[in-house]
Amino acid sequence: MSEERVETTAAAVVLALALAFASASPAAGAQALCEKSQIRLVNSMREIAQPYHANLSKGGRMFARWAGLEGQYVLQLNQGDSDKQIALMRSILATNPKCTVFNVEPNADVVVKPMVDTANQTGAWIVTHWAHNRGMHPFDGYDHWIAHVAVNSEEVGIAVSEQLVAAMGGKGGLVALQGRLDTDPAQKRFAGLKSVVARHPGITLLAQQPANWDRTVAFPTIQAWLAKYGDRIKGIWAANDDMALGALEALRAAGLAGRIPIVGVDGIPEAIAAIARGEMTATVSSDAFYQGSIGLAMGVCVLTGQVPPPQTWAKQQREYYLRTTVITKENASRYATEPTVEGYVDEWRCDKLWSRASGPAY
Amino acid sequence: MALRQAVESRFRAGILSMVRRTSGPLLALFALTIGFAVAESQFATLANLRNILDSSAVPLVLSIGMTFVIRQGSIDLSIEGLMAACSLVFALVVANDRMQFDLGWLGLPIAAALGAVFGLANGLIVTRLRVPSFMATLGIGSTCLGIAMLLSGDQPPLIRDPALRHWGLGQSFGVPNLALAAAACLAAGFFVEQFTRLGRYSYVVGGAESVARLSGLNVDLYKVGVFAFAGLMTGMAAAMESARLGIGHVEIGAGQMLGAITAVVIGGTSLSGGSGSVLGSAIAVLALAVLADGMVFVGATPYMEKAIQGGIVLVAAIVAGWQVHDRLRVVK
Amino acid sequence: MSVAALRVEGLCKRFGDTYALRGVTLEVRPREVVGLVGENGAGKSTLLKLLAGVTRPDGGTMMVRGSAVRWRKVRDAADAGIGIMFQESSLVPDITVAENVLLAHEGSAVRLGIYRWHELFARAKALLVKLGMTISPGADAHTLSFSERQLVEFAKALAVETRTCDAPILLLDEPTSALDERGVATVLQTIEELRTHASVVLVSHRLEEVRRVCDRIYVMKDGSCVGERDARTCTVEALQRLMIGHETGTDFPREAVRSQLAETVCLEVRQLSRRDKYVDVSLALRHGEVLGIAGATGSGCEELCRTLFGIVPPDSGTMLLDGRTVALRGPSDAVAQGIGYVPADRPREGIIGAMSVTENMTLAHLAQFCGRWGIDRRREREVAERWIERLRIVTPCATTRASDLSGGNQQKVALAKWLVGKPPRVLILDHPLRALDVVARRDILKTIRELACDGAGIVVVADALDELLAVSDTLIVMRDGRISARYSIAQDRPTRQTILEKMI
Amino acid sequence: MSPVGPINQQPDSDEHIAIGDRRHGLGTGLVSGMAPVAVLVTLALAISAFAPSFLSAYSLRVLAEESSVILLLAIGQTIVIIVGGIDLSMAALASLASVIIALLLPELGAGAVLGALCIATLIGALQGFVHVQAKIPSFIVTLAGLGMWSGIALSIANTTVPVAEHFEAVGWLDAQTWGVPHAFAFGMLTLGLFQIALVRLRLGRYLYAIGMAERVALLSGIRVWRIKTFAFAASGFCSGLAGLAMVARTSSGSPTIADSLLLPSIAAVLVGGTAITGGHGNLARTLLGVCIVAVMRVGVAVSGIAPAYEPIAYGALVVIAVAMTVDRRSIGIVK
Repeated sequence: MSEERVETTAAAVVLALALAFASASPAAGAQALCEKSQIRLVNSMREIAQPYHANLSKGGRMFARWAGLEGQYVLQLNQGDSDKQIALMRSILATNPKCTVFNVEPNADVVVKPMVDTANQTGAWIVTHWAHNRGMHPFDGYDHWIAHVAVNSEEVGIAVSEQLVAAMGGKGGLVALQGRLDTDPAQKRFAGLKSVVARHPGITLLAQQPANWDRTVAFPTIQAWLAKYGDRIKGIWAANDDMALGALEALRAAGLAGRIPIVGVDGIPEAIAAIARGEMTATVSSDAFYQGSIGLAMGVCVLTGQVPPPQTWAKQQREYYLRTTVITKENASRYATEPTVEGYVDEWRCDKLWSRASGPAY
Repeated sequence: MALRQAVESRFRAGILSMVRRTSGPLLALFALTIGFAVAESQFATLANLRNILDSSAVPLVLSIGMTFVIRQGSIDLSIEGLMAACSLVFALVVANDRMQFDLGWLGLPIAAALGAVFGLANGLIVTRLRVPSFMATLGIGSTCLGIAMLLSGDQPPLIRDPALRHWGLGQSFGVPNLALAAAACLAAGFFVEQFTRLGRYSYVVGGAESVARLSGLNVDLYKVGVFAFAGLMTGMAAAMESARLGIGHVEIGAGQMLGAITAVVIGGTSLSGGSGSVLGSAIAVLALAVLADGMVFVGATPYMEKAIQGGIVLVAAIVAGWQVHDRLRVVK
Repeated sequence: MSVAALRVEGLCKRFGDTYALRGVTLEVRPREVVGLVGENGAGKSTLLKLLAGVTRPDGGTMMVRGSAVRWRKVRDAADAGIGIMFQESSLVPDITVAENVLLAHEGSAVRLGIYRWHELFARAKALLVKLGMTISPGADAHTLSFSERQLVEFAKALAVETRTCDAPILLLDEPTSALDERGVATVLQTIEELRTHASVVLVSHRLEEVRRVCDRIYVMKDGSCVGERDARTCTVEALQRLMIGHETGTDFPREAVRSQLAETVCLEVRQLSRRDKYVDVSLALRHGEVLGIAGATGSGCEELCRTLFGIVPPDSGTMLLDGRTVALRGPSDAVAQGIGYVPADRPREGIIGAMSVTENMTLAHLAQFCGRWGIDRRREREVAERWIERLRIVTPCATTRASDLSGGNQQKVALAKWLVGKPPRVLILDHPLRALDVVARRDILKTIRELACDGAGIVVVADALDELLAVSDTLIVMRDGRISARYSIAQDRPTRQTILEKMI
Repeated sequence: MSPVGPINQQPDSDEHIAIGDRRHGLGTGLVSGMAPVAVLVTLALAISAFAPSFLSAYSLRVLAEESSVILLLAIGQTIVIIVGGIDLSMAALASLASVIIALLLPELGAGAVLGALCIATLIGALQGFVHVQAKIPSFIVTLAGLGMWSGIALSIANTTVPVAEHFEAVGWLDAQTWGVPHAFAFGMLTLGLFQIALVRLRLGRYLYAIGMAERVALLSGIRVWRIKTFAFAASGFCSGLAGLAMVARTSSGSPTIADSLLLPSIAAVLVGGTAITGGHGNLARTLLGVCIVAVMRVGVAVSGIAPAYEPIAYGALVVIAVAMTVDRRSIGIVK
């Protein structure tokens, strides 16, 4: 399909979606399930030593403070241990499970099924992000699985790879730093890169290696590649910003900072600053602050009865792709400063919960 | 005249025995370098040599402290936790985006001193509470990791100090600064090992502790001294890695412990204590760095490296233990 | 009369319930070499350790150059110029000769913890030269030959000289026990040279050497000083008589010596040898016979025991049990063949202190107490109580911890370990009476004879002759790894004097 | 390697060199026996003050579920510590077992579980054999094992391996009947069997004898190498069981799934009162230790204490527990 045709169909889809959301906008006034004082907000994620997860936690805490529930905000970190993430959820549900909302960044795809089952059994509420095993959806009878806010990692991969290829002038060799291969984002983003490379014959993928989402591993890997491929490396693709920044430090050590385009994903403040300085080319932000808080917002709306119970929602309200924004030198200044509550207040309101939905994900 | 000969003979004999003892790791270093150079044309370039020096700087400093500890018959499993805590403290006291400190170069001695304090804790627990060293250091390591997580909070501090960042990344006279720092630490380690009581008595405490006690040496004092010295080196290594990456990171020490132990064992320090030298360990660190770098060149995944390190420690321990075959010797 | 360099009066030391030293009085004059001789267990090494500050006396006084002293640790004795040279090697392999020699006595060679190597080498060189050695102080200790190491140990003891301006006092414990002729000669020659600027206390088994190099000789027996002789005038025989002379009142009643013994040989050994431990040892043990082996430390009898029990394989030679040749790969094979072994070092090798008396007894043959459901505790207790009564073991009950029993009773438990199962074919007892009081000794000897009557072949190794003569049917004497004499107690009636001659 | 010749021979019997035996220790037998019970009670009460329903049936069931994997690891660790060693490779071995089970389940079904358990037991036995025959300290052998097994697990499957079919061969572990989680019941069954073996069987008596005084055991004709190899094999078997329980919980195998459980499982054994120097302790004490560790892990989650305090608590707990229970008489020299 030619370029224009793609544009129009996309517009039509968005219009249809907007109508669907509007019609299904919930009638106010369903009865409240829990008093505000009883509601407990739990943000479950890998750890907070990495900037992306740190922003998730800050977003959640910002929402809790705005909603006056800061006292009941709990942070659960699993240090990259899937079993511990499940264990932490089940153990906290020992007390008042009915009024607990989980906003979960899964450590690995397999974590979603046990956690959702636990929510259903104990009556707790859960919103999951990124991805889960195929073949299960909130609307398949998981009443307590409020929604799955997916991110179309392949789209993200494609978008950021396009930026890299453009910055490389359409030709030359690039190296790729992969994330933890047992997570859907890592696999899908790399698939996106490969499809873009396939479409541009001038671009060759020189080497790829997992660096565990971590800059301390990315640094020596890039150094070795620089030594091996030297100036044949025209671009560096990293599955997340932390690894991209590790690559940047390696380039700085070799005196090449800013001379080789680097792309990453997550849109953490340090990466956006690097883009503003021109040392990084682009990143894709799924807006960690938003991801860290929207799940809790949905939960509060359900528990305070401002929205009807999730099982009555439309399918695309229970599982949708989150709109992501590509950040390049042009719009870097807008995202440079750390966002404040005002930026999200209107998106947390119960009738605007799906403002960033960009299409069904099932 | 006899005096000069005595001194010369010491160093001739000393150096001879040093060379003989480090012949193992030297052989490994040359074999690996030549092997990879043949396999990968770009491997033996100046740039890659500089890379290997740069990536072996931190493990080398760690292996200096570990050599003293293993020579004493003990082990230090607290490296990863200690590095995390010292990295965070270092990042928070120099110019960073979270606290308003800006102590600049003073951050290095602070990180090293903090490492020495944790090392001191290791030593006191082993000597005063008579807890075996692998248990004591496992405990202290875990405690330090918790402290690092507390300090890191939800915003790991980024280091803004340009001088330190240049020190971490830059080069002078074509040699990476961190490699120069590591060489300085090696020189200091060699001086302590060959010219101070702490170094010489670590041979005695490791080789024949009952003789040391009998000769009236304050054995516990030197044991605590060695653990503190190892802690100091670990703190220094944490500062170096933080300056390079520009961040105080909880996982900065991940994977460094097994590498340091492997290097010290290959470097000629027997696990039952009493022998080995920091020079041997340093050469072994270079050999392991060549191996790691070569593996990236060849495209092998980093996971096999961990398995290879485990295998090397085992084989080295078997070879070292083979000579002492007294059927009745009890090994816990 | 010049003040004595070192003088002790009424020195005593207790280990548990036995007296190792019973009031020893002796003195060492400046620039004099004093010999100290006596049977094993006479307290010679214990006395040296008290003088060197390794252990603390339980009574008596010590005077150095006329002033009373009490050592709290080795460093105090060293400060007063008293150096000790132990039998075991105390050299650290990976440091230089100079460091070994001056360990803990570096003095000005190490200032502010920093080694000034040239000064250290100079001081060490001076000491080595003083002992006529040409070893370079810079060489690492592990590159030295065996005799060189022995001489460096000498220099190490002499290093105390640097700590006081007076003449040092050297205590030498069996310096020549593991040396060849050339090594012995150099040691004696070294002691001769030391005489010019130090006083020496020499402990040794080699009476000939002691007589040649010492001025005066003290003879010790059972923890006390039984005589002092001038080395020039007294003969080796006189010394030996003194060492084993008048009875100390612990004569062991000797039942009727059985003239004829069962003919069948239960254990036979032919031309057993093991490098620098023992050479060409052959012996035969009949059922019901008690074979005593006498030998000083270093004579190889202890290593022989360990070989018989399979702990240390021999280099050559064969071993037969009831006529069948056996090759013992380890203690488990020996136990399977019905051999029992009561080690000399009881607390560390004989019994498990933390376990109960019953558990200790049944440890070696536990299989015989296991029913279908694992260990049959009732049967285990029954058998234990039977043997407690049979061996007259004094214990509150069968389940008290072994560490709570007295030395003698612990020894009986270590013995019972081999008796609870089917009767043992061979029992090897290594210094069974060591560190036991007289009553316990007599009791154990009686038990040994009873076991012999039950038909077991028993090998007893000891260095105190009165023990062996009281219990053995035949006696073998070992010296420097070789069997130097064989006696049948009934026929040859060897006297202690003749045995001692063969031992030393 | 420096030749460790005869001259470096440690003087065998220390009798003639009397080394000051500093007899001080924070706990006597009795105190260190009762201490774990006191710690468990105070911890449970403190946390139920924070969260009143902590002692409710539901939360106790979660507690049981939580601790089943640590319980399995702690059983193997106890046996190795009783015989006087330590096994640092258990967690890595459990992860390897989980990867093997997840990979083989589709083809072999229940056979995969047996296969993985056999492999884990063999690896454990190999580590014990090398430790005894080559005279290498057990923590060195198992530290090398930690590196090797996690390296191999990561290179076999550097991703999480979801279990496609035949999950029922493993899934029963994750279910529960009458409110009792199967995994926990399975763990208790294993604990019971091993405790019976320790008390009733000849093997158990030999394990304690070797732990208390290995030299005496050797001279009593016990085949020390065989018993020690068995102890490490049992530890490997328990690692396999832990890997199996992991796969049941997360319906997948992952090369790093159990890595964070090494310290809690060792802490559980030591806090229970089993002495690190060997010979003292049993599985009942370990069960107490596992409860303490589980209450602590849950307590931290429930009471909202910052997650960073958990590693700090482990570090302190391990050091204090060892200091109280180490048997000072038996170790002259602490390296």
